[in-house]
Amino acid sequence: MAKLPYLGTALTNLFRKPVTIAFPAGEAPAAQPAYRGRIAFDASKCINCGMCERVCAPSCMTRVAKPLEGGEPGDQEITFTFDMTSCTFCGMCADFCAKKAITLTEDYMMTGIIAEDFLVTGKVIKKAPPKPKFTPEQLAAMKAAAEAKKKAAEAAKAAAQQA
Amino acid sequence: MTFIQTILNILLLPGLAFTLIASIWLAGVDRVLVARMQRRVGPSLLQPLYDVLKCLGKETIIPRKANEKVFLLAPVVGLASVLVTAMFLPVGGVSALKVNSDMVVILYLLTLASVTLIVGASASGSPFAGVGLSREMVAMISYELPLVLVMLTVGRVCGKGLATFSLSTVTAYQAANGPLLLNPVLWPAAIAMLFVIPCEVGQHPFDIDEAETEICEGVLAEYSGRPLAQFKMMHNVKMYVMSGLFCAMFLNISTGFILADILIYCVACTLVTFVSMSVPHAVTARFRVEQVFKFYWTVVTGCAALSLILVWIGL
Amino acid sequence: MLFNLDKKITEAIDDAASKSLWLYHINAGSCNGCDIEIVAALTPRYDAERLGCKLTGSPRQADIVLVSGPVTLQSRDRLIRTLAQVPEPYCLVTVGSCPCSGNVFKGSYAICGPVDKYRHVDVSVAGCTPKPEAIMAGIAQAAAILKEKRRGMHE
Amino acid sequence: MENFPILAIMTLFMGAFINSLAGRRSYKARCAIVFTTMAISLILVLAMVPSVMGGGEIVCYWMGGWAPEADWAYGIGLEVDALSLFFGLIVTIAVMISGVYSFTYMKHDDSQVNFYTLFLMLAGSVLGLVLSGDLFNIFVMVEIMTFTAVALTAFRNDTEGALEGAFKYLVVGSLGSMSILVGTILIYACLHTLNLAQIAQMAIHARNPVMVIAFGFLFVGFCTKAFMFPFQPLAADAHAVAPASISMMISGVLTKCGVYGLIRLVYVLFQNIGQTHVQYLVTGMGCVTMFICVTMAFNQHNFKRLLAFHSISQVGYVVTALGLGTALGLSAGLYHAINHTLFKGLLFLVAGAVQHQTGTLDLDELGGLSKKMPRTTALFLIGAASISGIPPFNGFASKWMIYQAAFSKAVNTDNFFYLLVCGVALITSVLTLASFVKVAQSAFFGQCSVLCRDAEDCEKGMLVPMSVLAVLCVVLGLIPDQFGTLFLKPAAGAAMDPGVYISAMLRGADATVMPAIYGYVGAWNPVFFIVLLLIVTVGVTIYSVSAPLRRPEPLAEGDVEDEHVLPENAKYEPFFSGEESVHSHVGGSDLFWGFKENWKKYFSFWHDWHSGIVNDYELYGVVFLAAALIYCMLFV
Amino acid sequence: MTFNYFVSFFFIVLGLFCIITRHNLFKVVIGMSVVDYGTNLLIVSIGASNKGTAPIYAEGEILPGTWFVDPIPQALTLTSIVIGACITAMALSLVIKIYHRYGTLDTREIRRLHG
Repeated sequence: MAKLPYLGTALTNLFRKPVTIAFPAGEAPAAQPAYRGRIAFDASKCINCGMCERVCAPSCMTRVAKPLEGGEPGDQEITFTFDMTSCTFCGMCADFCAKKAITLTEDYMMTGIIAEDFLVTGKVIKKAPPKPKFTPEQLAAMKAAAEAKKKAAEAAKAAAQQA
Repeated sequence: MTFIQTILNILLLPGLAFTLIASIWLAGVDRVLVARMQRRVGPSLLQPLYDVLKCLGKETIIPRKANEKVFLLAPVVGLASVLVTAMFLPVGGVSALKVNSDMVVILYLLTLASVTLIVGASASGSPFAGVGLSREMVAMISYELPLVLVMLTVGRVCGKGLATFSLSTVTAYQAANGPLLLNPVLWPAAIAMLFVIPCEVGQHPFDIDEAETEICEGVLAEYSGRPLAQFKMMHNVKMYVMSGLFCAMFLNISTGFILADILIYCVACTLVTFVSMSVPHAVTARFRVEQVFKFYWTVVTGCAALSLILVWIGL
Repeated sequence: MLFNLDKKITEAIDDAASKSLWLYHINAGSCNGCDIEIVAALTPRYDAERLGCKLTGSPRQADIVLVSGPVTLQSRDRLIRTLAQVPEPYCLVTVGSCPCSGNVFKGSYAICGPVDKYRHVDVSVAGCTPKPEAIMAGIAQAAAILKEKRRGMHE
Repeated sequence: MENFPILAIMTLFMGAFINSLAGRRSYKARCAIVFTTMAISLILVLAMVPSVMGGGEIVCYWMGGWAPEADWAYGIGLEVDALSLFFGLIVTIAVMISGVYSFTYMKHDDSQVNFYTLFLMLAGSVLGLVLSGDLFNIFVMVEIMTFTAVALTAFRNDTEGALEGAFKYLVVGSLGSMSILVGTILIYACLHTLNLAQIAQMAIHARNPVMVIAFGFLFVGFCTKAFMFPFQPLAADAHAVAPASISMMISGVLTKCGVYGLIRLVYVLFQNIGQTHVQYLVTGMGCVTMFICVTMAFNQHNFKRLLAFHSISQVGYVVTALGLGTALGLSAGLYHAINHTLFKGLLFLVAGAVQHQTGTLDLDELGGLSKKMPRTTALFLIGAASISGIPPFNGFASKWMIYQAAFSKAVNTDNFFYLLVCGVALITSVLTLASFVKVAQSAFFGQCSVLCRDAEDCEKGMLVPMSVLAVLCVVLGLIPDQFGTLFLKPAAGAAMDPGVYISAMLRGADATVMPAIYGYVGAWNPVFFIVLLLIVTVGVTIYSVSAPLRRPEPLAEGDVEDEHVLPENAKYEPFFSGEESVHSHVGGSDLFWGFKENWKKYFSFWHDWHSGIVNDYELYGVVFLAAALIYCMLFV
Repeated sequence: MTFNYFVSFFFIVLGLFCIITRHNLFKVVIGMSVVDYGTNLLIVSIGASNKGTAPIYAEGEILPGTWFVDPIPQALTLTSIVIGACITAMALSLVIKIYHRYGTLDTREIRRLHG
């Protein structure tokens, strides 16, 4: 009769502890250290450069910008929404993010019933760039004044050399 | 008194209630043991009960090509014939129904059970079921010969002269001089019977008729809901009947009082289920169709015939 | 019936609906990453059989239908036909991101959109190959939904 | 009471004669004549049952009043004891049913007058053979039987191979008749008498080689008529082409006459069933026939040819049971004989109905008839269940008795041969079940093939005889004990105890038959009915609690059943692993691959053995005749 | 008398040999009739004896010492001959029909029912 390679191991297994993890009972075991799980978006660091959106293959990100109602004009409130269901967890966005705003955590338990369970959102407040102290006209005027002063100084130096 | 006693016997002890509970218990133990042998936790012991109840809860779809009456009737007749077979098994010496030569009646009622599975499959009109029923028939042809030879051997040994086919004389003989398993001449027959059990029940290594991976649940491809529940229940009861038959034939230990006998009977059935159904399930892969036939008609029949010849020579 | 036995039995049946979950797996053009994860869930380490799970071969016996892969053009009709052949009550669970949104293949000519277009998805498990534990969590959620559906069926 | 036997036979022959005269006028007249003839002969035979079976009396009738003088019988006598009346019953019932069936079955054929004339002559000759008490009279009846059977086989000579089948049957059948004639003559040479009782009386003392050769010739002759091993291709060809009612007659009645001849030969004439070698010969023949015919039937394509091989394998069962020589064995054989006529007749009539409706008998082309012909399918299931020995039906009861007889014989004589017999018998019953599963799947269930789309259930004229047979099958399955005591014990007793037969015939004394003593046990008692009732209640409770049933809704307007169904509404289409469900009927020869694969060489050998050439069949017959003679010379 | 038996058995064996070996339908039928002749000769020669006379006598004149041949086998032979004739007639009509349908008389071609 064909030999039964696993008979021995099968019978000894009967008396050994099963290797099953207790997951549905206990809490989920941690993933491996560098596991690329759910995306965590640190809105404060983000500078809305759009690098992640350009690099994301499944384009699972959407950015919606709207003027911040409280702040000065030109302030923007950009809401980032990462759709976990269409993300491939490749980690490109995390690598390319200059500011390291996007990190992939080790949370892999991403099950949900409605679409909102899978959205990671973040609101980036983008201050309008500080107004330049001088308006362009003032700048032009200051520049002209500086030229004039420089010319006057050279004229005086030339006069002094001649004397 | 005897009429009520028989009714009670039929309804409670060796009859209906005991059979259903025992078959759920055996099926549950079988699944857990197979899991434990693969070092996994395995389902709860009542999993077969949950499966059957869940199937009752699902709607029954009658396929367009099926012949509705036979499609729905086959499972009922199958379950009924298997439950009637269970009535013949002597539980602790007491069997619900007694007929002179009931080993042949058991043989034929088991054939009837498989025939209803086959007729149900052919009535469902699906090509998968067609292939499945042809495999089931090949399985039946292959295990029928060794089963018959084992019955002839046991009948000859327990007959003392006038050979018998009836389990009551077999029980009496074993009560007198110990279970048959002890005398070495009958070991090949016991081994042959242990091999026959998984194929008769349709357990994993020999479940060529409802092979999920190959022919999409073969015989039961079109069954859902209530008929599927009855077929699954039939599968479980068959598991109990076959191991009970083995215990009745070979492991019939009868001490003084009834309760101890029944307990020993249950333990023996569980042991037989473990040895004959759980171990092959955990250890080997599924047989191919002609391998099943060749395996049964050479190896298993050889064992059975060997012990028959030894018995016949008068050892 | 006598001392509301039938209520007890229907109660038991509803309860059993969440304890015995027969999985039927449809591969709608997946890269087989999710398929091996589903099967991994049945291996000794994760052992989905504790929840009463068992892979079945025919949709007629399915309780939870696992769909993996973006619904490619070829597999669209087959998916719809197989889903139609599953008896009520059953849950549809999508494994991986492809069935939910088409993942990297979104917008390609060969994709017929997420599974949502064809039938309401009960539970979806995100992750480009979700871990077996995630799949088991998804199945556990589906079991609860299944019980509600079964109870809803006979109200 | 005296002249009932001759009246029964003569009404049939007179009916044939009158039918050929007055039958031409109209269909109605013809049916009336044929029906009354058959009814009269049936009533006459039934009238004899209470006195012969019950009272054990033996009816003797001397042709022309030539009663024996100085206890030497020189006239031709008809003797009806329990055994011949038992076979007479089988004959008349089968004749009645197949006659009624052929009224509607043959309605569209031409020259029906000749059909019924031949049919009634066949019935008359068969009844004559069974009731006659004279050896040469048996030979003449055998000749008429073969003659009419050949003519009726070739009746529809446009069907494929009808003439060829009839011709082969005639040629090799004449070999059988020749051996019966030579055997009779050799007996006459030794004992100078042709009367069965007289031969039985004197045969015991005359143990010379000529008698032994006569035994050999007669044995081979009756084996030919019963289509035993080397002669089974004849039956297969004859049945496949004959009209259904004639196939029922051939398989149900002609084979029984061969068996009757064997019983008379072995139990009454030579009374040498006691010798072990004769038992080996008869049981061996039975077993070989049983096994080879069932395996041959396994991969047939033609429905009727499959049934033909099965009918011979069941006759093999009967002959095996006879060969055991014990009282239980003989009564088991007789019981199986009548059961075989019933369920085999039913199956042949079902085959006729299928051919009548769909025009073909090829299992590969048929499929899904159960939707179109529900009642015929139900009757087929009853017939198939009883032939393969499923418990509640009659096949189970008689096969069970055969196993008991074989096994107890094996144990009493402590002889391993009968154990093999028991094993072969059980394996044959499983293979019978296998081939009827094949027929059920390929012809009746499964998907509806193009041929059966327009078939609808057959007329009442065909359904009534079939349902009568089905009812008899079920009834005989449920009352084995009562049937045993009423019919089997007297019949077996009459065969086992020839002394009474002899004394009644010669001295005309009224002798009572000593019933055969054997321990027999009931197969079915009332407790089973309670159990089945309980099981049904369990089933009903499950029904009331569980989920609803979804019957298939009609197809949406755009969908065509097998060509194109929209994926959305494919809920009730068969599961094709997602594909569109096309017509794919699994049936016919693509079943049982596992079994056929292992026995390829065996099947191809026997396929070539049945070469279909007349000369080969004749060669097999002659070789068998020679072997049988040598066996008899050496051992008997 | 034994010579008759040898001749009759020789005829039977010859007939059977002819049926077995000849592949032409007519020759098979001829073989069958030769077998019939053999059996008829056997039947007649069973009852015959050299010194017996024909079994016919007028009323009342059975003289002691006359020796009759046994009449019964002769009666049997009559029926046997009649039966042989019918069988041959039937066989020939079948052969004609087979020729019309199959177009050949060779038994090796007429084997549609086989296997």
